Amino acid sequence: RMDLTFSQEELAFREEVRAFFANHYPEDIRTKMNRGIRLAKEDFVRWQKILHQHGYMAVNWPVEYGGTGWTPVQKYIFATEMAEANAPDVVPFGVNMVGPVIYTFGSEELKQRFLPDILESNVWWCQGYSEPGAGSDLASLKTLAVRDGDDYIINGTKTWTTLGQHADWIFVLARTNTDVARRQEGISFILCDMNTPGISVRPIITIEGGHEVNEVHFEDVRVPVANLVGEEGRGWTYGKVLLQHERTNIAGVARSKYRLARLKELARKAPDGGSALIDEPSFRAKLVRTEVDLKALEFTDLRTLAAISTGKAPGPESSILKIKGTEMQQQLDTLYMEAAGYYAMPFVPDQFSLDVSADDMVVDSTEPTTALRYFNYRKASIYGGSNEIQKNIIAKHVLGL
Amino acid sequence: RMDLTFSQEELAFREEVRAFFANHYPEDIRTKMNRGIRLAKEDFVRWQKILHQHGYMAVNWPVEYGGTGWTPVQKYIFATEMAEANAPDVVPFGVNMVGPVIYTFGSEELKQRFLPDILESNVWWCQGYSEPGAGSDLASLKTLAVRDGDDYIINGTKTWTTLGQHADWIFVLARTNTDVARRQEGISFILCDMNTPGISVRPIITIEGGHEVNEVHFEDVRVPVANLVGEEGRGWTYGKVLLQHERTNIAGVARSKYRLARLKELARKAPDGGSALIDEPSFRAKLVRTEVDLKALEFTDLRTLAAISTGKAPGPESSILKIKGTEMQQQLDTLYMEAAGYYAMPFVPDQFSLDVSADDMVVDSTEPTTALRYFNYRKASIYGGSNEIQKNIIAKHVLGL
Amino acid sequence: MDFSINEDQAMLQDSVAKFIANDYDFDSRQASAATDAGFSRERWTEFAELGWTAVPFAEEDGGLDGGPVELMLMMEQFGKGLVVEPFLPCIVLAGGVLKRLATSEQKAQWLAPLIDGSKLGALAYAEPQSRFDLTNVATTATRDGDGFVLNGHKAVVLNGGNADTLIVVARTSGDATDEHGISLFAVDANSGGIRRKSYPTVDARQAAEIYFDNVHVAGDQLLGDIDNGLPTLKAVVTDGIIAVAAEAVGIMQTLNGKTLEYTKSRVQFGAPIASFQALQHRMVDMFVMYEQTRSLLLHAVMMQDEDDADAARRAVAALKIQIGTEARKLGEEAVQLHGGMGVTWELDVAHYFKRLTMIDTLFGNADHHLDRYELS
Amino acid sequence: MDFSINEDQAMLQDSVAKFIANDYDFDSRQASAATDAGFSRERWTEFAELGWTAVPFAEEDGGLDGGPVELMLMMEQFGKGLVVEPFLPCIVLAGGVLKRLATSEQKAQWLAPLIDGSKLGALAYAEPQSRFDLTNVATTATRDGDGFVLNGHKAVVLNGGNADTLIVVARTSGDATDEHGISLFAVDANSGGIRRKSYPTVDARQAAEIYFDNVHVAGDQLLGDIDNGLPTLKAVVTDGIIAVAAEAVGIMQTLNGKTLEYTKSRVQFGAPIASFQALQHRMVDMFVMYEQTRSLLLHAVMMQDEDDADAARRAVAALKIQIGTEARKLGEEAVQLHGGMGVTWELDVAHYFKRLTMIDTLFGNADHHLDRYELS
Repeated sequence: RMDLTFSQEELAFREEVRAFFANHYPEDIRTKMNRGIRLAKEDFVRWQKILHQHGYMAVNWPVEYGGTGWTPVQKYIFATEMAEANAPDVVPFGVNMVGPVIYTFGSEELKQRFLPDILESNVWWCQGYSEPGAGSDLASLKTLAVRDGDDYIINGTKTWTTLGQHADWIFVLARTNTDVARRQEGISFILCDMNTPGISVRPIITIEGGHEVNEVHFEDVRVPVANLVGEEGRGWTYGKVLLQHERTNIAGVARSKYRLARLKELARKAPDGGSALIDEPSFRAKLVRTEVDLKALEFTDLRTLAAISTGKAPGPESSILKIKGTEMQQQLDTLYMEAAGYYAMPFVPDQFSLDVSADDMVVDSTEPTTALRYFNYRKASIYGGSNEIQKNIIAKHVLGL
Repeated sequence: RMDLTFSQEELAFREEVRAFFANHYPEDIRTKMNRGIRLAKEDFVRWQKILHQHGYMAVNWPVEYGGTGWTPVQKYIFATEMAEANAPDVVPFGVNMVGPVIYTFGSEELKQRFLPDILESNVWWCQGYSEPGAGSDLASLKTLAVRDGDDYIINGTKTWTTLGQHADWIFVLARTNTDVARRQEGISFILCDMNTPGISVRPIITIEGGHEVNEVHFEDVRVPVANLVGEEGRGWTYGKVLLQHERTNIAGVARSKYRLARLKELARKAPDGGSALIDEPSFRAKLVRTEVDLKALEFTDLRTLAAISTGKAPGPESSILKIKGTEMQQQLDTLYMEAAGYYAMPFVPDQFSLDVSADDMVVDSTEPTTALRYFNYRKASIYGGSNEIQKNIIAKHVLGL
Repeated sequence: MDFSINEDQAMLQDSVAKFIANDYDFDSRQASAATDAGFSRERWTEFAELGWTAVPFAEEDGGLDGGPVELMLMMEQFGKGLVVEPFLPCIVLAGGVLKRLATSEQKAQWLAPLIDGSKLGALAYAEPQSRFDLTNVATTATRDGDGFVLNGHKAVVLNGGNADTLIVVARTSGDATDEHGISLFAVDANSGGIRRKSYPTVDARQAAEIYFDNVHVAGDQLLGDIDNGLPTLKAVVTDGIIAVAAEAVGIMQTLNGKTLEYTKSRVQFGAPIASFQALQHRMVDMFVMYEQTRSLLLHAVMMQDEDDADAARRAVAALKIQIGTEARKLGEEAVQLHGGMGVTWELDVAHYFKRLTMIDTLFGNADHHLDRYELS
Repeated sequence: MDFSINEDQAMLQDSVAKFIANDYDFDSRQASAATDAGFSRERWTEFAELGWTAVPFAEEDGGLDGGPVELMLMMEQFGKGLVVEPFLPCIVLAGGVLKRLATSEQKAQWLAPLIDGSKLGALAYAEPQSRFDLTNVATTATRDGDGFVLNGHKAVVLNGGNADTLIVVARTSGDATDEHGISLFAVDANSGGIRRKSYPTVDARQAAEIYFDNVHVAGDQLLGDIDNGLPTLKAVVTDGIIAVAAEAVGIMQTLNGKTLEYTKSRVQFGAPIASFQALQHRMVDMFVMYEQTRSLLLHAVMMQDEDDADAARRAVAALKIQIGTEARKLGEEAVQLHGGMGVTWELDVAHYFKRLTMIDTLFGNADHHLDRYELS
């Protein structure tokens, strides 16, 4: 029967997870997160190793490979508690992207060679599927991998490679066969050491001035054929599986709920000698509308979850979660920016680094780089298949247009 | 130099027009308009004859045919004063549609035969260009006019014929040649007496339950070739001119300003024991937004006007006026409906007819059939080339897409 | 956490769905709507025989112990069929008050006839000046010996012209907008001093203006405690909101289906208009609006069984805000995409649209609930 | 009624437009923005030599008698060039106060150097707690012999770090939000007791937090009547709104042009994305937003010369509401239609978008003006 309550087991699990975040989430990383300071590579690695020690690293992996084997509800609870603790997400490229492809399609040898280091965060992975000019049209990729003895020789350029500047390895979608009927054919999934000669990484500075993404150039890069995952030419199929895993928790409801709660606190607080933002009718109306939309999204997310629990695969409906999830993030970014008033303007991305004295700080707001975040997250409705592409998917696969 | 003020001549003209509406607008028609009572044919005719007596009937006609020869600014002033007086618009099919086609393309004989009766409102015209299934794709029309001696024999169906139930004559766009390269060719513009055997009129009841539009059927209708306007096969060109004249004052700014002013009065009035709607933040915000949008539309309209005054023809930009003008009307209809609260619900279109005793009235609101008007005017974004078509026009002819 | 319905609920949903699909065609619906009553009495008797009118009531009152879920399941189907029979005013509203406040004697007298369909009911709460404010009650009930005398004017009372039994909200003490001092009475609609002006509504329901001129009622017609009627009235209005929201969700789904069907068949400029991407993306938006609204409906329904009263109240307000904005927008889009046909009386789409639009007005429109929303 | 500009105005517009098109390329703009000052001093000297810095001032003050129309024409071009030089803070704001209140001696001392470009100015009005409320002034100016002592913190002062001359809004009497008791002072930015933290803004301007700690100013640094500075401050802010709105309109036109250009050249799935109807209709919406915003700009500008003060105030508020909603929406659409490229630092579109967005914040955002709009 319809029922919102958690089972006893689920409640116990929630307590366990809560206790974990209360006791094992490092104070210094928490401070950085709360003050909006960009995390260093070392922060991510340290945090992920802690997650791994407690078996929380590979949320979506099957138990046999060291995953949690959690139910969808458990994953939902974990994501919620993680957001409530404002703890950083794991870097997805290893554990959520290449990992599942390796354990699903890779040989025993590849599994043993790569999975443990992913679990233990010993190796930092980055993605190599997007290409300049390809945009949402992934199948148009041009990077070539030409067989030469026991090697592939890779030439081409990958882009939007997030945190590629830290990466030890990259997974590359490359053409091993150009003589194909459909563009989706002849693509292979190849693993590549970033230290291989011929690979160069060029930073891409994004709209808000940060360095998060990169362009990765391949010039006659020799990669052993042993690094091919699965069969040659089936890379497109593997890539789709990978993108589906990218979809886990795509709605980002838990984080948005956390941010909305903080925004309401902020709006209720009146500065000395000023008035509280929540008393401004238009802003208040936006808060209400946002709370309503977020509640709707949460339940659409839960309904998908329930469908998955009962064995149904997440269909193209999950495009709704991408569209609405990113709209919600962007709506919150907008409201934070508006709430900051004139203090949305200072361009001081680094003033919140831990070693800046309070005296040198421009703003003592708790949400520092608000406008920067707003600008940066305009990307959310563009990446991972733009929201226009998502609408095309729904039109075609749900509405039969 | 940039300047919003009227010239002395224009101010004098405004006084003259104001005086006309104050002194010659019949009290009984004014009452019907203010109480939202549908006007009878006789009301329209009487009012139009009064307009004609004062030379105000053919606002857009050249002087030689009995028109006003007014400047665009004079037309703007006249439209504003007419709206302020809440006086009914003239029925456009004769004076604004077929009239201009006749004096532009018709023979001397046709001019003398038809123009005077249009000016004097002796003959009631209706339109015959839309066809069932054609929708915004006018060129797809199927009505046939086959030459037979000195007659055409017309077969086909016309639809959305507004007030056709009152009409004495109809102007018909019909195919006189089916063997053409482009669908726009082979169409002729023919005038037809509604009493001709073979013509039948079927009422179309619209969403709100009113009878305003009709379907007109032609079954072997014999029309003398003498009733052909201009050349055979050039009807499409004539029709476009006609539709352009339909465009005059398409933004309907003056009426919308009048309605917004009344709506604000309404919202400021608190019922006995109740509270004023303007104190509701969300409704107030909508009023502000509407006032802003209407002001923007008014100036976009004035800028087009200024362009015309300086000799430029009204370009595809006028599609903006159609889109925004109808959106504005519909926005006002929505707010009136919302302002009425529960009293938007009674379906009592005739309770305001003059002979209903106050005691039998359900509502004593001043804006009676609010929801009905809202429902009826959903048509505004559909007729005259749907707003989607208008966007296609702008995309193609303004943005070059 | 479970979103599935149980077997009984599935059976109920199924039986109503089948009835709507097979026995409730649009033409006979239009015929029923065109009668003075605005609905078909035979249909109503069928509803009672099928036990539907008994669903929301306790077993000991001859009901089937249905809750918010059952209400949602039925109303959603009624929405799809655009049902004009007075389930909302008679069963959800009038019945909703009686089941909460009436003594067993009062239930026998007033509620039983509503359940078995022999009599019709209505809830008279709104007044010309009250707009959507439930506490704004100018109609008075003044003590008169053991009984009361009613005076006042009730506005747009749904099913008010058809009702045999009126549940009347009246002020027994306090000022015009006090929360305290509101009482509920069961009144025979044909009592002396009652004058009714009944009329159809734009969405093919029936309503009435009801004037009370020194209407005498006995003491045992008072329902529940004197002066303390507001909490019950609010609870009943909550049921009402869930009911019309579920109806709206049924209508949204129907309109989306009909719009898809129409745009796929409608050819303009040599192609079905469903092939135009601009329209495709708008239909996708309509689909998303529908899914999001359904989510808020489920949320509001499920929160009724949780024990967080504030959250439950917010959930219902959120739902009504959504209905008054997204559902209405969806209706306008459905009509727009149907072109000229969408604004003709002949096409059912126009009537789905009208009902969907007027649902915003019932029990307070979106603005009303947004301006009063209690942010968590 | 006349929408055309006169010959002098056409010449001014033309000269600025030519300069932007030929001599103000994006790369050197970026280079100027990357300096500590955030703009090019040489450019600024050119502006002065070309007479642009003199436009808004009276002839007897060495100006060119320009009004709102001239301001609009220049700022629109500055928007198209994304000009970073401090015309707004230095000429429109600081200069705007001085031209209205300063005596001829004060003008000689404070205004002349701004006009000839030898010195830079800024207007320090906002404070950390004031948000957009001009009457909320906590900074105090207390009598001290013939002079005053300033204490307080001014927030996000545009060009505050570069300024030689600060026009400071301070409270000489009354409570924190009284309309009366606000006074304006001309202050040397290097006076003892002034501490400045300057920083770039996200839209490539320069601003500063300015702290006044017992800053002594002479009696002749008071501008206009004591306690009566608010009306002038409001008048200057009106100029400021017209200025940034015109800048925004220039940016909107540029973004529309660049978006059209990009979508026509950008090929996806084998076709230029400009051929996708869904995107076409969105670009049409962008075009309409631009036209409607331009209309409200013209309206606000032209109302400044009419003698209906209320209507003029409404016109400016309406314009700022439009900028904060439609212009921002247009910016988001332009970026979205540029896809990934639109969110890179490399592409100018990103920088037009950032400026367009931050203009909403200046002088009160859309919500601020909507909540305070005085309905006619």
